[in-house]
Amino acid sequence: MKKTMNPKSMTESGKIRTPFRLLLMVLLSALAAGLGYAVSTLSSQSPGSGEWVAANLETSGVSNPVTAVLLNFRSYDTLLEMGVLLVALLGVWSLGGIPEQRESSPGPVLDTLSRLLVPVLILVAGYLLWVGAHAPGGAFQAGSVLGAAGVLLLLAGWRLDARFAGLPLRITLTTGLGVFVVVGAVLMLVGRRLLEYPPSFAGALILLIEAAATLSIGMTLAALFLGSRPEAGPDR
Amino acid sequence: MAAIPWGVMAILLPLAGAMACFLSPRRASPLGLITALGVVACAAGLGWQVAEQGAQRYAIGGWGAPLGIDLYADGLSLLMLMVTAVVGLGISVYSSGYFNREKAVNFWPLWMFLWSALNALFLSADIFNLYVTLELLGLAAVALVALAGGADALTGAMRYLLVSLLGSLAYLLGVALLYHSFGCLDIALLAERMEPSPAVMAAMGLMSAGLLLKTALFPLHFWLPPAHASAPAPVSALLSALVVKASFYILLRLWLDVFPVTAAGLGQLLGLLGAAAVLWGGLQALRQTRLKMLIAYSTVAQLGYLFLAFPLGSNVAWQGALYLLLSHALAKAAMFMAAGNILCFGGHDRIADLDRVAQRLPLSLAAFGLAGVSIMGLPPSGGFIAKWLLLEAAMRSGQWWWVIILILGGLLAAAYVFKVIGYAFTQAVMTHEARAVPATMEWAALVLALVAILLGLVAPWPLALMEIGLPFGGEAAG
Amino acid sequence: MSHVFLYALVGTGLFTLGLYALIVHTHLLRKILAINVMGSGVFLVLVALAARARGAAPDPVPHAMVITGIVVAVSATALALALMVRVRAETGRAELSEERPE
Amino acid sequence: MGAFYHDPGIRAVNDVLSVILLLSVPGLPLLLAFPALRSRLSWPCHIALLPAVVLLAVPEVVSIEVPWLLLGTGLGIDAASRWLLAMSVVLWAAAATLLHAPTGQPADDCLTTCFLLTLVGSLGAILATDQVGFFAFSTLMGYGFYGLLVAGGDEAPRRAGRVYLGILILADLALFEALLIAAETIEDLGFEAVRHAVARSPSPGLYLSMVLVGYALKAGVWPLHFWLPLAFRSARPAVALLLGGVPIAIGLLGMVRWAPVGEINFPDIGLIIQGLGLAAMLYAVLAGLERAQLKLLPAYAAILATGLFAIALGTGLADPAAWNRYGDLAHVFIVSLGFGLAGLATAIRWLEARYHCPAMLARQADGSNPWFERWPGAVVRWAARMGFDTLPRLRASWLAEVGRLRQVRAWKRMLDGSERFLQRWTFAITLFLLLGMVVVAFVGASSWIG
Amino acid sequence: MNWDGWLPLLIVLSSLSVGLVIFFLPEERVATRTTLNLTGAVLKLVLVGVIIWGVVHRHHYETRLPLLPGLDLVLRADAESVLFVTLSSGLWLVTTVYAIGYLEGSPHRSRFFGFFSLCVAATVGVALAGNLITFLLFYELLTLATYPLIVHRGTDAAHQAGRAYLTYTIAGGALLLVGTVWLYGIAGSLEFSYRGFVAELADGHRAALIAIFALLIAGLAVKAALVPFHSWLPQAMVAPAPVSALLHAVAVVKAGAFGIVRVVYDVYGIEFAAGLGVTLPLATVAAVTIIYGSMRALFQDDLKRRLAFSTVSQVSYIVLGIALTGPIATIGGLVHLVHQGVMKITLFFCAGNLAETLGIHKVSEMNGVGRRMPWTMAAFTIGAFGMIGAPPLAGFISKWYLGLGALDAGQGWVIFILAGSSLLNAGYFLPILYAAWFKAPPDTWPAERSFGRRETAWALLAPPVVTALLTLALGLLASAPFSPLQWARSITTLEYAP
Repeated sequence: MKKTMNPKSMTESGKIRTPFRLLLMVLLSALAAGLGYAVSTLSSQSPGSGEWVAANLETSGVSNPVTAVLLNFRSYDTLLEMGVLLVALLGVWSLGGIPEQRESSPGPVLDTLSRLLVPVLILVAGYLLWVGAHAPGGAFQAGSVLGAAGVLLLLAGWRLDARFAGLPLRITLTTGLGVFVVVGAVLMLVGRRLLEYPPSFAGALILLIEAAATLSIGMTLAALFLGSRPEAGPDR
Repeated sequence: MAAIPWGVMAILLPLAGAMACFLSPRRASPLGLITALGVVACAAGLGWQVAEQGAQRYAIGGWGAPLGIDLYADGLSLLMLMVTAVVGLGISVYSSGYFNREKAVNFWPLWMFLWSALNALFLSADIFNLYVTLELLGLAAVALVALAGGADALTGAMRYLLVSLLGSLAYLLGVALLYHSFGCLDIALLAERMEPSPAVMAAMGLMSAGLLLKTALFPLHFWLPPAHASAPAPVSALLSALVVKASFYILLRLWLDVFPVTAAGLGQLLGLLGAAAVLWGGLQALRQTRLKMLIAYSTVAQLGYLFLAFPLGSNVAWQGALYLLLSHALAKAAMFMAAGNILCFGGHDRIADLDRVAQRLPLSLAAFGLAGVSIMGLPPSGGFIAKWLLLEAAMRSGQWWWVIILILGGLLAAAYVFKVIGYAFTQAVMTHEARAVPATMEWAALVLALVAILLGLVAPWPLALMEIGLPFGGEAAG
Repeated sequence: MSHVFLYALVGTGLFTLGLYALIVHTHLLRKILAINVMGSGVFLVLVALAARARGAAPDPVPHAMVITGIVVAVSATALALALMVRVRAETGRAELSEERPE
Repeated sequence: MGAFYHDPGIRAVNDVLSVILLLSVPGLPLLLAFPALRSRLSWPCHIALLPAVVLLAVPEVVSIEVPWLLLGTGLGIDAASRWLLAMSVVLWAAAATLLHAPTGQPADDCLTTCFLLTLVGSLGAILATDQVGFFAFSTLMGYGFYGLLVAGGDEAPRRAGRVYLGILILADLALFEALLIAAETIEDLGFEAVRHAVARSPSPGLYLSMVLVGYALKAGVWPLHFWLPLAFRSARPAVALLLGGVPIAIGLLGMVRWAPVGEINFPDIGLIIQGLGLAAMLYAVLAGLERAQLKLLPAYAAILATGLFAIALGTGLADPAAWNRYGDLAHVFIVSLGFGLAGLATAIRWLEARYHCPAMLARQADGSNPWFERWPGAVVRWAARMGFDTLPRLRASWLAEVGRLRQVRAWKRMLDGSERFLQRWTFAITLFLLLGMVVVAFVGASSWIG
Repeated sequence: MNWDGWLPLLIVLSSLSVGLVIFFLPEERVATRTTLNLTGAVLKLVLVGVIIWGVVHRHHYETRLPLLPGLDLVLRADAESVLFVTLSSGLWLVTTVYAIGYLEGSPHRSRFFGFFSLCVAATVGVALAGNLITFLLFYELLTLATYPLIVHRGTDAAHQAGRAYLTYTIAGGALLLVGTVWLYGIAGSLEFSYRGFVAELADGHRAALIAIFALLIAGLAVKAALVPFHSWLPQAMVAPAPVSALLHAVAVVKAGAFGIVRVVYDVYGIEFAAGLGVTLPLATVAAVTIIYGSMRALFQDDLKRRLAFSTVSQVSYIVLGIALTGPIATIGGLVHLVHQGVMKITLFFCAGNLAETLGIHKVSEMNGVGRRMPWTMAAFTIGAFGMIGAPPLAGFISKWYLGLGALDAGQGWVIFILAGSSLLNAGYFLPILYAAWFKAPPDTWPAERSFGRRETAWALLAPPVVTALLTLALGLLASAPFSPLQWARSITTLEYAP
């Protein structure tokens, strides 16, 4: 079957006629009004589960309620979410070689800046990870900062050494999810439920998971930025 | 609570498998197959558990509903899990022969993630957790579609991704509204606290629309045929068989449990769209010149049937829709696999030239034919049982117009299935070198098709399983 | 009406605005951005409404949800952008063609 | 479920021999009709007659019931049928001899089979003691005789055969109806019983007319005689010999046995039949003189004789008492008619062999078919037009309409277009649906809250 | 469940399993395939014999498997099913022998015989079905199993015929399905029982019951080839001769007719149906079909096409017999179910022989063929006369009871239909016989194959001769015990008992 590219339809698709836009606006305004009305009718007394969280905060192992929710009460969400990250990376990698953008040589400024900033960013990430237990912060924030460091390095032209681009990189990428799953499974093996931390170990386990997650998130974000599977040495 | 949490294992095992495949790309295929067997065992274990002890609830982290996330397994989720296991095993076996080494490296981890997401989705009792699983599922599915490469597949995947994200966001906004209305995310709790309000209605509209978009209900089906037709065969199979069903499953759960709406209007609207899907999908399928497009449009039509249960709303109707879902999953997977074999063997899937290929792949053609029987809803097949239940429900409720739709849909299905089958009986000369198709690929398709047929003979058991935990609220529902 | 609701309304507004952009624009990058805008709107609704109760500490659960949501959105955006680049490489333009493959 | 236990298999027969004998009279020729079974025999047609001869030699009246045969039938021989049987045996033996004379052609297998089947039919009909049996055998006789007429012949006998066949079918239809009426009236289909029962039934007219028309057709009674001249003109000697003794005789016998003559009083019908008989005789004389063909003489003699018979029958209908007194003479009449016609036919053959008669050639050459051959053709042609032309043409025009609909590309374009529209306005449609959902939900909510 | 409970299922499985095994046989394993086929056929016949014996001795044979909650898959041997099952398994044996001879050396035999066996399994299922849903199940299975046989040759004509067949039968099946579901919705049961089970629903559901009757009958009429649903049948004659035999005599058309028997007698009950006023329209349709089919047959030059139209006409005799309310007509209809099968299969065998041996497909090519193939044509002659209804052949018995039944039911007009049909039958069969026997054969046949001393292959010759003798025997021995006529009589006593 021959495949025809109809230029007319292309131009048509590029431009949308004004009446249609107007109609669209009217409809969308209606939708916005409807949604707004729906939102505004919510009772101003929050029926949320805040008090539940507060009541169980002590046994959660951390004092920051958001972290408690993320990594204890609803840690299962977070587990799956680590999976989402990994899947996105797998997806990007499976797309094959993305045509390499024109290599712009990083100017001296960027080079210097990155040398300066990356250690700082790593430090900040470590801090955020630590502080997440009782104040705003945590694995995602730390991971993002770490990822930013990676992006900076990549922008500066740094590439992962081929020796580490194979299995070591993959291990790092899976660490977050892996530790999560292993912790859950071990807890199940010792007779508890999935991710049911013993209260005494809760803090430590959360920190362990968070640390692993931070590392993985950072690496994943940087790898996502790179866009294609790094050239690896011959696999084992 | 039973000693072995089979349900949790059904989620964790494929996750672990995915990581193992990712870490050891050379052994991806055997690792994947082992995982698949394990997941099937988990599903069987959960089935045994549920059948023995009734519906299961599992509080992750030990926190329980308002605070933590619960897993919930009743007849409905169990059946979804089981059909996923069967189709998943088939797809795994098929894929071990289908992909070359290079593609297999990418395929297996993604497929394992997708399987895990499916299992998690079917077991989840938390609407936000459902959102996460939905995203995991969607991203994995998009990545798998793109695996085929080429303009068609990539465009299809892109469209699919955008649609999937839009649907998820609509759903998430609905989740936000529901949470802020009732302060909980658990389905059972929501059902308890449910009170109608504009916010609930908006949430209902948003969530339904988002999920319908993902389920590809007419007229939101536009993304499905290109994506499903251009994907690699096993991916097409799992998309059509399982992935679109996942969002339908959520819709069903919400509809049955959360939204206590007996509002006939919305049900009729869904039914109407379903009817339109049945006819439109059938007509379009009939018009296609490529086999995989035909099968993809057939999926559009078959999905329409599922929505005919909404206006009927009776227990029998839900059972029928669910049964259709099960048998369609098996049959459509078999169909796409058979099409994949043909494509693999002959290098093309133009229907008009099938006579060059068809006779040389009798097993695949048999698989296609048997699956077609179920799609058409002819006895003895799961499709027939489903159609019977739906017809019965329609007759009982006096809404005879759905009967016409069901019958017309069946006729259209027969027309497009036999459009293909007809070529099995002429033998034209091969114009080019054929590629041998591994026996595993042919048998995987055939076995799935046979299971779809078998569903028509063992109906009482799945129907009895369906009743565990009364997901449809018993006979008086609706 | 408290300011919280104002934020929430802005959130719904962003959602619809994103939808408008998603419909109107044909370039994939804009569509991806539109999706992101929509996502932001949803997150805003979630977070804003979490602080409805006067005087009490904001509900932490929506915050956790938003964090999860953001990670998901980031992942999806990354995949979408990579896909867009590939589409452009294959078809020569970063648009969805309406041509159906025959 | 137990109905068939009560049915006796073969009921106790007092005389096993008579069973074998009676059954073998039609049975042996029937077996010999299979070419394979007679291939070793040199005189099969004569051998086939042997049981009949033996039966004639047995002096007493024998009859058997054969409940498992057909719908339960019977065979038997009494004084009247003994004469008929004797006549038949003689005629058949003569015909068999004639048939056997020019032997040597292997193609005559077909002829011999037809001969034997006709033999089965005629002997069986004579022996039959009930209507079903008689009907079955006489039908067999009819079709067999058609074969005899046509086999190995050229165009002339074929035309005769065609006409005879048409007559035969019509006659069988009429008789079948009569049979049904009889069966409706009474369970036992023995001749006597039916005559009694029909005579007492409220409307015997239909039955009577069916019987009369049916057998008149078979026997060639005027005005239903058209096949007779054709047959006599073209039949081979052996067949011409049989014409009087077989189809005509069986036809007349059927009338005697089936019609409730002597039981009912139908002066009007009787009068009509008498009139017809008279007319037949007149016609036979006139036509015989007019055509003046030697070969057709037996035909007109037959028409004359059957006319006479019709007069007798009409008298019987008008005056039952007379029939009861003299009715037995009918059998004698039939027997003598059979012999007479056979003799006449043989004599004429003999004469023809001596003297050439050019008149008949001239007659045949004019080629104009008589009307009775023309109109069946016309009917068939008309039916052909009805069935063959009109209906398919109607269908064809209808199909053309559908085809035109199918040809219109608009359908295709519409389908394509809408699908493309859906793809193009991907997200806009989503919005519409979303709005629809929300609106419907709102409406639902307001009605629900209110 | 004891042995009695499994016997009906075994009968179905005896050909189903054979079919499934044959699918996987390599093409060249001729001997194995032949053995399997014949074993299956003989085994089935033996089992049917056991069932006949058992039914006579009042054994209760019923296989009951759950299909849906409240609905079972029921296979039961009652009087009607035994009649049909005996017919189809008896004729199947003959047809199998014939098919083995007919297809010798042609490609795709494993596929052919596989579907062939499935087809018979489905037919036997139709016969033994103890409720409407089981009937429906096997009825649709029959559709599916027959399609590959029709398109077996893979030519354009075959495809067209296959499409026509599917279009009609699938649509018909859909109607049947709707009717069945509707009935189930109203009655809550679908079990066949003597004198029907819907009579007590008459109050309030009268209109619905009439509509359901129309739906069911329309669905069945497609396979029974009633006008106006008949046109697939003449098209389907492009299939190989054994398939035609199967379509016309053993399976498909018969399944439709048998279904009508079931609906009228065992779902509605004949008296109730007559009370609803639905039998007269059915009889009218049957009458129209009888005449129309014969009219069309009159003008076909293609021999098999002529036979096909003849089937259209003849099968409606069965329907007519059913629709005429009265025990005698019922006997006629039921007995014609068997008789028509035996006669028509003879004719198709003969037509197949002519095509296979001499390459004759058209009536106009049949001049003098009786000389060349006397046995075949003798069988054909017997079959044709049987169709015309000449005594003492099987067709006469059917016509006799139909006519008598019509008079008995006070429907005198039927007599004229029968007469007209006989006339037309004679009109289209006798010219064939005339040409075959009395016309001079041509110098060469269209495509002659030599079989040595015999006129054709043994496996091709024996089946028509056997069925021709059967035609004769069914007429001559109609009143003998165990004859179809007696069986039909006993069914009738069950259906009309006070």
